[in-house]
Amino acid sequence: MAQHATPDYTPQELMVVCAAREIHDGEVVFVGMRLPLLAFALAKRTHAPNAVGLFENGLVRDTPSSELLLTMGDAPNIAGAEWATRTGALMGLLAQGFANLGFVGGAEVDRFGNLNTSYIGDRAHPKVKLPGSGGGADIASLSGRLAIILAHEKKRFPEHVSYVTSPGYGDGGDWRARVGLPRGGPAAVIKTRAVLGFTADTHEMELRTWHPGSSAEDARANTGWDLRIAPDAHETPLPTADELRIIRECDPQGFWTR
Amino acid sequence: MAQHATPDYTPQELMVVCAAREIHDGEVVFVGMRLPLLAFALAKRTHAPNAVGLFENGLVRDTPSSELLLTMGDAPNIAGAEWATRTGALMGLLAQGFANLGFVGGAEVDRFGNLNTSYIGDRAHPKVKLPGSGGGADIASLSGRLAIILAHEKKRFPEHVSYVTSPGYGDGGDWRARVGLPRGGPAAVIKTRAVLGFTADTHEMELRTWHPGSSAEDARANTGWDLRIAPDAHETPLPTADELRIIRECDPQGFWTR
Amino acid sequence: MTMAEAVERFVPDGSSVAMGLALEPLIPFAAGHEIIRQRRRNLTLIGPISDILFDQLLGAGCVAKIAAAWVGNVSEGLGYNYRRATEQGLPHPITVEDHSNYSIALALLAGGLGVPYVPMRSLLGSDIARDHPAIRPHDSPLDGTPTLLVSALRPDVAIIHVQRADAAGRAHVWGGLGVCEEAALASHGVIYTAEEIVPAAVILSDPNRVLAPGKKTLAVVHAPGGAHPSPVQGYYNRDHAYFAEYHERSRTPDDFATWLREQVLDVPDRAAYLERLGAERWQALARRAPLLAAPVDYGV
Amino acid sequence: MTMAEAVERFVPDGSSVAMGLALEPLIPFAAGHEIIRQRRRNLTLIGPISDILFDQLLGAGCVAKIAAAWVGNVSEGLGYNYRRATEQGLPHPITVEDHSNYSIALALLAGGLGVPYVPMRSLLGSDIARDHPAIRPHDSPLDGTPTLLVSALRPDVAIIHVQRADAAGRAHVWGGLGVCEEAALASHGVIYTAEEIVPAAVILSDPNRVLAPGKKTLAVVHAPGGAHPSPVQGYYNRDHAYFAEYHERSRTPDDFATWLREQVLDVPDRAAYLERLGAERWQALARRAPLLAAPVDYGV
Repeated sequence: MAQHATPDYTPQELMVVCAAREIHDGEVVFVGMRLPLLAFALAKRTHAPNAVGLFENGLVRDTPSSELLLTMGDAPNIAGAEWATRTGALMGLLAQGFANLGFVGGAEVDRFGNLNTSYIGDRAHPKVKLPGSGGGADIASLSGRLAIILAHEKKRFPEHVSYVTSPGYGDGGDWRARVGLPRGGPAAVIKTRAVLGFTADTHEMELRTWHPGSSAEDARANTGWDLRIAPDAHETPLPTADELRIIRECDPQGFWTR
Repeated sequence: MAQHATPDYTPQELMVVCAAREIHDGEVVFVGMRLPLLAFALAKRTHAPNAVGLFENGLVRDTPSSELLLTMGDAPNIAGAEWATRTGALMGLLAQGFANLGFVGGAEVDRFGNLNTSYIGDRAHPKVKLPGSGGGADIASLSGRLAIILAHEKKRFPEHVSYVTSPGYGDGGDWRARVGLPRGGPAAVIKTRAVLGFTADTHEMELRTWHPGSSAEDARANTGWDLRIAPDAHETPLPTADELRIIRECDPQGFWTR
Repeated sequence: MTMAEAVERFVPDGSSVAMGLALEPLIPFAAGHEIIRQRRRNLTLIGPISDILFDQLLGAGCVAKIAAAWVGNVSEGLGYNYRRATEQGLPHPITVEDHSNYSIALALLAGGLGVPYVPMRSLLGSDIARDHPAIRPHDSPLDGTPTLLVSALRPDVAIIHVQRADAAGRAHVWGGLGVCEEAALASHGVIYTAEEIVPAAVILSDPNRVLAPGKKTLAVVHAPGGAHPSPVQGYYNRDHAYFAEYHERSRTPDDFATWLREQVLDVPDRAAYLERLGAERWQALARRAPLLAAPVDYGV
Repeated sequence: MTMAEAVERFVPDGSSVAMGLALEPLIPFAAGHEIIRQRRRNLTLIGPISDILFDQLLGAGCVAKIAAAWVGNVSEGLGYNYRRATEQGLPHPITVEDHSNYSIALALLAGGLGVPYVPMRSLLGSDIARDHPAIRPHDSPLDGTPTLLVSALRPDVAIIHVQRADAAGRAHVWGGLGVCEEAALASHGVIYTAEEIVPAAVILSDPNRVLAPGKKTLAVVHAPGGAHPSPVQGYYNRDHAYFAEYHERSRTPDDFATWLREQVLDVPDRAAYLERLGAERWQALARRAPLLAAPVDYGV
């Protein structure tokens, strides 16, 4: 390949690159907002030109928006969409199994990939009331695979979240099937310092790659339980110059990536 | 009134006039096809200028179509509609109770206003397979009031229909509430020779008016059970010249009315 | 893709096929005729008011089962082939699953929502719901309201005639929509037959007008006149006389066989069909004057 | 009708009000500010992602209950008034009914279909569904599929900002639609606030673009700029900076009180609001170039 690695990148840029790598060509991807928007644009322009993006306001795009978006409802995201429909119609497709991959962010995620975006502390008297699910819990319930994106701080990785907004693997194993979820579950957790996956059987989180400058020990130290390390864990491949160029074309002011 | 009665009319024209008289001003009317289409146009241009028409292909019109229609999906019925939506969205409004009045036709109707448009004879081995419900059973189930239009032949008025496509009052009384229908029931049966209503308590059909040239006895003789006569039964008022003029403007070739 | 290839690849014997979804307009007669020419068998037909297309497929022996609200000839009344199939088992017996327009809409809605059923308050007390394999009474567990549960329908394929589509499988459709959207979303795939194939930019200029995402599309077929004798808003009007002629010419099996040979089997494709119809008749049906939608600006 | 009259007549204390139904665009801020000025109390707010309008109504003390999927500031994060209300009961305690975007869409869909509920396969295993007053687990009686039943929502009124409407109460809306249609059909009545009031002929020229029938409409209010700082496709873009400013200026109750007086209470109407915003800022948000939908012909 003619691409050259470069060390000159921000943590957010590396997260975008890692997120883009979760998208396979031809897939239907529930994109959502912020970094995944850039990841979708990056994947489209590199290894996944035939990926299609979904947005919970009822949009389907087969091209990324021509301008940086602060919300999925910004006018440039509607212009050139291939379908602008009702949230309910789009989510119905999701319920059928239309989305191969979905992205969500959140405040805290636990050992089995359960995500809390609702209540820190007791639900009746919360310490912090977070904004809530939005479409996140639907994406987590219904997508073929889920990629979770959030900052790597120990407080964001408790062994058990205090409230499961978006279901991951519950308490592990076949929990999703037991509660009746039709498919899915987290495939990747993309953090500022590492990327984690889940074991095939118990569905417990495990370290897959640590970002340059971090380490397996650093990832373990910033996790609220005794984090497993995948047998083939290794350092995260660096972003290529091409990847960084595209991200910077998409976010020239660094609104999301600086 | 400056309108003058005239005896020069066809049975279908009188049926249109009788149907139009069932429409009150400001009402939402599930129109359907054939004679009720003309009745809606006539009512709009006479006593019910603020009535609104619904069609099961997803249309709402506050003006009648500018041309005679052979089907509700004809292009002139879409042009100038105020809403063209999904059948399901429109029927949902019907389920809420949006339609004050609905019109249906049919092959046979019985003593309690139950209508058959499906099977004459045994369902497994029918003597005649009729086309089926279309939207008729929905209109009969969900409208505030129902007006039934059909030819007056004795075979079309059995005491019990062999198959209830569109529910009337079942076996009478509070049957509709017992089976869970949210409202409604037949208010009028408009036939080639008479108009019938239903008693307030038992919901049995009763003769309300007989058309000029017919009589109470004639209506009874052409009914498959011992037909009740309403205490105030009388001859059907003649169409006015204005009513006939409007009908003929709407159906100049007499496609539906000759 | 040609019509022949689309039917060959995506409508195999035994398929469940949703058609006639906008009710009287936009009926995919060209596709239906190709299905007849390819002698498909054991199809399940799904639709609300099917008008004469289902009657033709029945008479041609393509059909094992029908799930519909109404089968006949909308402006003329009964459908003779439907009567023969149900009353006499000719050309062979069929299974009929009776619906109303609302119940078939909700069955497709449930399919599109990925749920086993949707509850309904229509048809309570109707014999349609009695002993129905796909409609079951069940009082609401929330408040005891009597309802009928309408089972989800997920057709193998929906065939939808539209005004215009692009090569990537996105379509604009307008006018009375019936259950087109529900069927497109519920089906495993969609075949569009289109009056015009247009550049993607035309479709993408109005994303609210697009029926369903391109990933649902199996094939796009250019089929001008493909809905005749049913109407296509903005293109041509309904050929009422054709429905009357069909009514007369399908009264007996022999009459129908003659009609079928002349109108379908001996006609290679839709271009030949329109040629047979004659330029004068076809032009008389053409949209007489434009009536343009007010401009809509998606500008940023 | 004026905004003041529409709110006075159709949004009494204690109403359930659906707003912000297209998610981030078309949020009826002008209507919301009038509700605040008229000091409405004990409202139930219904919406998917409400962005900062719900936060403002909460801070102003108008709200008793919220049924929503997300309450905050979409581009900035948390909503401080929402946090104060839920964490500290300021200015008074509120009831929160948590939803997801899909469950709120289905609740409104069920309302529009006139049924007590619609089943759903999302949120199984989520704490949102646990002990929820309006979502109940119930395996499908048809096939045993685990589902959650989402209770119908029927708001007293939906307030929807649209691009254009006519005096008879029919509206054209385009762009991301969110749950606008479901809410318009489920609600007992709709108030449209519109960028433009147009002749009926403009609306009737494109019946597929109409959101709901006129009989559902309570009032049409001419409110140019009525969605600012949220965007209106084809008219103006989102004022991102305004959301950031609100975030900073609502951190404390005192800050918010100052902001509220300046931006809402001391501003008599939307014209004054836009004047206060300043022509330069307002013009910088304006749609920069048209992007017209391809022509659509409804001709006969």
